[in-house]
Amino acid sequence: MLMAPVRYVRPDSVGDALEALEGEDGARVLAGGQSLVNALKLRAARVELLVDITRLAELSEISLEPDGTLVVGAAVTYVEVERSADVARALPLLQHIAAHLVDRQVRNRGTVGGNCCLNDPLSNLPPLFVAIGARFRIAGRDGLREVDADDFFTGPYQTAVRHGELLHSVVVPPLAPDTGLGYQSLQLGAESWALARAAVCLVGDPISSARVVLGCIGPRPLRQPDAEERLIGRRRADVDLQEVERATAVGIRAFGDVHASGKYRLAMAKTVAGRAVAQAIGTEGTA
Amino acid sequence: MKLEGSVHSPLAPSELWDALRDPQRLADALPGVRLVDVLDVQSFRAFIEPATGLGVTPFELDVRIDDERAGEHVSISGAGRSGEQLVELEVEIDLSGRADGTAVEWNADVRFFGLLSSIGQRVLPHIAADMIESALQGAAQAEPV
Amino acid sequence: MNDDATVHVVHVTVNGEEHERTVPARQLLVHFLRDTLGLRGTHIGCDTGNCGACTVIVDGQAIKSCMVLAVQADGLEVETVESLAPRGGSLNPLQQAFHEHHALQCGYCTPGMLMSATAMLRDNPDLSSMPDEELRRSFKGNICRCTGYENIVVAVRAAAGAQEVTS
Amino acid sequence: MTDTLTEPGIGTGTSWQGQSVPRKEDGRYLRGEGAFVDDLWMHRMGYVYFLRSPYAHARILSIDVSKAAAMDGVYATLTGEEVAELTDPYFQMAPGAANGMVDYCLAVGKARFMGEPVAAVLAETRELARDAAEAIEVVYEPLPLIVDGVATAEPDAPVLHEEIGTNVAWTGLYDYGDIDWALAQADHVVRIPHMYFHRFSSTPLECNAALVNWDPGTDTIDVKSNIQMPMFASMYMGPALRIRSDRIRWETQDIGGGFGIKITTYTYITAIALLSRKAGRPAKWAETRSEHLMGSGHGNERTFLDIEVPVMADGTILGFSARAFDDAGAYLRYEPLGAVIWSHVLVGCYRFKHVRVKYTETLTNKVPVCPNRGYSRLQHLWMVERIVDLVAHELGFDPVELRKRNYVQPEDYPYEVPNGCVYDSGNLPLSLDKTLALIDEPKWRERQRNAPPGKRIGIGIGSTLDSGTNNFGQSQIINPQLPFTGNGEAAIAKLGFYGEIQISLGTVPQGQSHETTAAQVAADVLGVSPDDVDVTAGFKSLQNAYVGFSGTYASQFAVTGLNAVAGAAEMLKAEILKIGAFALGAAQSDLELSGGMVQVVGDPERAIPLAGIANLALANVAALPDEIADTTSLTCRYVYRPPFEVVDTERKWGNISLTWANQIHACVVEIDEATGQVTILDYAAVDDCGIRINPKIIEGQVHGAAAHGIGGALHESFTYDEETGQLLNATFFDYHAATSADIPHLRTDYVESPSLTSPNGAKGMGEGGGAPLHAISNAIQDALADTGAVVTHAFNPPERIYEMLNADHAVRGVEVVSR
Repeated sequence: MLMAPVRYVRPDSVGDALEALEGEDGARVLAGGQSLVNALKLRAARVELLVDITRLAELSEISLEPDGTLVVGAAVTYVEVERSADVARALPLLQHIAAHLVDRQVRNRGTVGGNCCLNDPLSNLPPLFVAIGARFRIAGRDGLREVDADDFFTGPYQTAVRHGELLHSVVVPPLAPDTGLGYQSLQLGAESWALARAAVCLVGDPISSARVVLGCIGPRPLRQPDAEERLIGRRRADVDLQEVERATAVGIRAFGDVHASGKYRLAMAKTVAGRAVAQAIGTEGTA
Repeated sequence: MKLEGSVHSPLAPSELWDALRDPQRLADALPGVRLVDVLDVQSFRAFIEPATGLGVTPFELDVRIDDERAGEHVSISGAGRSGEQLVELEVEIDLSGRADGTAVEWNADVRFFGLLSSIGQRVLPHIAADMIESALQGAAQAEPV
Repeated sequence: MNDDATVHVVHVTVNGEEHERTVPARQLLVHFLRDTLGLRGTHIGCDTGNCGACTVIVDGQAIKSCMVLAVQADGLEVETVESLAPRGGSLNPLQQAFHEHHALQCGYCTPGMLMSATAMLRDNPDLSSMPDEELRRSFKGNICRCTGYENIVVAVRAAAGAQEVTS
Repeated sequence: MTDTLTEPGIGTGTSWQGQSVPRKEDGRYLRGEGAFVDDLWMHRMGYVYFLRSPYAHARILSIDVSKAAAMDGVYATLTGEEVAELTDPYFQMAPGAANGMVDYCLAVGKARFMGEPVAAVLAETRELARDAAEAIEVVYEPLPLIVDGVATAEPDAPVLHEEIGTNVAWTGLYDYGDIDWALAQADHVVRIPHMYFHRFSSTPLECNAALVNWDPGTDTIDVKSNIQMPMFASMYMGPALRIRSDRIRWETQDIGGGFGIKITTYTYITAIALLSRKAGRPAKWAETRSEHLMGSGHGNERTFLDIEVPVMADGTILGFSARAFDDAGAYLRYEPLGAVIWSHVLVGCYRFKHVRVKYTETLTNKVPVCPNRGYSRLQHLWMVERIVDLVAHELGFDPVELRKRNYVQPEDYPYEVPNGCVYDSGNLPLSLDKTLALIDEPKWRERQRNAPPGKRIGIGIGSTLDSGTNNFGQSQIINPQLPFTGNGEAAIAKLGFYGEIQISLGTVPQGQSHETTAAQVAADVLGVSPDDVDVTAGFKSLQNAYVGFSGTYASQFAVTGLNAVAGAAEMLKAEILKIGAFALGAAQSDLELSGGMVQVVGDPERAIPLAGIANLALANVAALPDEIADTTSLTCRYVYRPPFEVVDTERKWGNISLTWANQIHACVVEIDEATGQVTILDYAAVDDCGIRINPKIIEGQVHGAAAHGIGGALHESFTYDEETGQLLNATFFDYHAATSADIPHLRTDYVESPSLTSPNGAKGMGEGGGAPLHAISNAIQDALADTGAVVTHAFNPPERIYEMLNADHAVRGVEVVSR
């Protein structure tokens, strides 16, 4: 409950923020703080310098470009996503997830960037962004660079953001009109964090591209190529959900925790994947 | 928690065996290593600060390199402390020669004590496995890291 | 901000009153309110941001003051439970509804519950169209161990009804 | 300060008791002006932080506090070594070898559970105290550990307390009627080899806290804390600190929930007192949530083995035999009292005549157990309800009919149970009918038959008892040498200078509305409104009345507290009338008290206000004749003593509780077959706790107890890692306290069977007997009826139900042998 001594700065620009981050090994970004501050209170981690980015307008914008690309600033909160007309138009599923995440108090402070950069196995957004092929715009000394979601999430609490860099925004490509999305979680109690999660994105009928992504059981969101193969080329009505489930979570070493064993988590990964595919196919209506 | 993994080394088994038994070399390969104090031919104390998005979790680690079968097997045991948190680990390493070097199979038992064992129960297996793997990977390179 | 950045001067408006204080960077907003300003109405019930006993309203939004640094409240408006009724004056409709419907027992979660409800009612003045399940979900961030939440839901609905009458 | 706008209409003429009078306590809580312990502050005060053992079982080879002590702003440190010199081990209630257990306020020589305090620091700020604690270097030698409450009784198990030599803390045989005869007679014997009730806790939202000042001048210890049983703590702390127990001065004010969990904090308060004396400063401790989960009270964890149930063809259940292992954790801090308290409800709601339980209390490397809401009884009641439910399922009886056949019938009361307890009143069949009506059971049976694909629906009943006002003579069944019998509570009724009515009690409310209900009782006796009565609740050694075991625990306030208030108010009334008779020149029998006046019946003009009475007794006393002045003080202390006798320790027989409230719950669950997740579709609870003094407050207790049980049944459990002894639910992130999204709408109704043994007809209630745990287990059993699965765990997370759905059930958890 009581943090170790720490230093804090609140830069006025992305440039100043980068400079502060660059200058210190132990510098970390403070966004909503809904996970970082807890980690510091429990002294599970130490930070020398907190660089607060919550008031940088440049990181708090949501924009929908003419070609339908949705750009969400890293410091945008879940409530801002929930109330954004642009998100409602471009990616209603993201709006739904943001509106049911944890509780109202956390949604008022927690940020899209924080959720992604934390990349805890329970983080809600990483599996979604990998499924829809989002790109991550990272600010560094020499400007912005983009990284595909597939390469952005590297391990627990680790992403492609290097020391001295800062996640600037998440770029969601325009979804083809015949895109089907699915996002299903098995939660520990109503609206609590998840024991299993799957995000699915299908395009076309017959299905021309398919992404099935599992959260919760790996060090990062895990694509399921075997399952995807059983979708590509199939008419949506002919998809065999049992077959897709059997091809999901194969060969993964899942670790258990106090709430569920690794064995159960693997079984549930298949179940939520099946449900997410069914949702994406439309048998349950796209979110 | 029981962990395992494998690493490839360009070195021949006997060379790799010597490399892994060298306290300085092994310590230098630890992720986030800051200070190394080689105590004797078999053990060292290291102060490491492995970094994650949440900050660093500084550990003071005492490591011993135990029984060895020349060119085949190395055992490493360690105990560490970070504030009120403790960790104990034993790593068994098996070397088998390959045309292009040596295949390194490792398995480990890692135990955390204190609040960390509860708050980290979903991520520590991955983080610990990554750290062991990157340390062995580092120590197993042709030129020490 | 001075150079060593472990200490900061902050200007925070709390319940309409301006405060200028020097705070350590590591001080949490909840401790700033309780220990530095002596506003003991905001409580602490956990150390992982789950229980909501520390809920206050910052710039119109209900937040958990145990997960925000005091320095982050610099320049902002904070409302705590002490602002809901004038000292010695009568309770506001929400507090009166909690009183009439026995929506509190030990009183420890009550300040946080009231601030959550206050923010929620500002966003949703008319709860008649909000289903029970959604109303219960809006309190998921405020744990209570005495009431089983039943009378809290009844009281908040009553307050919404009452609010219409008075406002 | 109260905002109770009690309309004049309510209460005039009728009694205040029975009215849902709005609470007097609410004003300060709603304004954020409560005085909880962490809100209190003293000049020169330091903050305490406990350094805790990361190991579940380890020898402490050395503790070096030098770095910590040298830090600027650190006032004092404390280690086990110092504690062993400065204090004596705590008094132990257990008989035999376990009586020799050595227990101090810090670990001495050995840490026996993960989270046990091994050292403490007093420093200028909260953060500094923690920084300093981290600078303390402890060298541990880890030892083999055991977290299995049954295996720990085996001879080869690692011993926690060498001075005892075994991990068996207490064992006893409870044997009534003739179970062997019954098993031989039975048409069927239902055998259940194993059932397990898990460890969970009410986790009050306010953690433990204390502000302790050892005043050197008077060598007294002033303790402002949220402990529920101050006098019980004095009994332990006086001898331990080698100080007169009356030099420990307790004061409790507002408490953020207790539920029994705040009874065993005397160990922490002892350590804080030592720090205060050492530093010459007040010392404040506010426990964090993770410290609370790792270091304070967990509920009892009980394993039942070899259960055998003789049943006649017509469904009459003759009784049962079982072995019980109760895991008390690393130290006995209120235990082994739990080893007898379960027997208040030996046969639950049923007319079983033949019962045998071989009870063993064991020690493991886990947090010491303490009374958690429903203490020791909800585990037993859950087992009894599971037995009845399984008999119905296995032998094809309708669960409702089977219960009604075996329930104690309304005409049986007062009903003596085989171990000498006397159930005072109730109407169980009526309560059951009402709760089934509340959920509309026929509607749900219909929906059960037509459950959507992949979903199963189950209906479960949970019938349970709330034994209230325990007879401390029960402790002699545990250890005949213990000098404790009976129970009681004290109250003082006073008139203030201007005739203000003041009530003070020795009880320690943590949300149970004592100020309001006590005011209702006093108002009825003294003919005023509750608004006119000030009740100083909370224990105050120097000011309030109290008796040996004053406090608030074990559902007894409605009986002991309110009868004490009534007694004190009646004494005050008598004195007022005596003075009034003199003042008005009338006979006492012609006088009445109404509207704050003493007046002649039928001639309200001839009256004197209470202020006048007070003036005569307090400030104008020479005007009173000697025989009145000598016999009146307007300060009346009354002790209510329930009619208990000494207990027969040989036969473990006697009336060890005074009243039995009952609650019948009904629950409808839906199970998602693909995941095992349970959702509650409907929930009802019917409460019968005798005369209802404040119906709204009683309903609030029923809601709270229901949420407590629902959380325990589906969400809340403490689990230790078998290998490392680490508690894996050490924060509210992993200990999922039930939220408002987890608890369904609670339908409630009531039955009012007045108590025959409590003067005011009310019964202690509010612990709830864990009814939801029974109802939910039974509902899950009902939903899985066709699978052969048997619910043998009280905690049913999704994985367990998924396993039950997918197991082959070759070896089922129940076996029936029929003649």
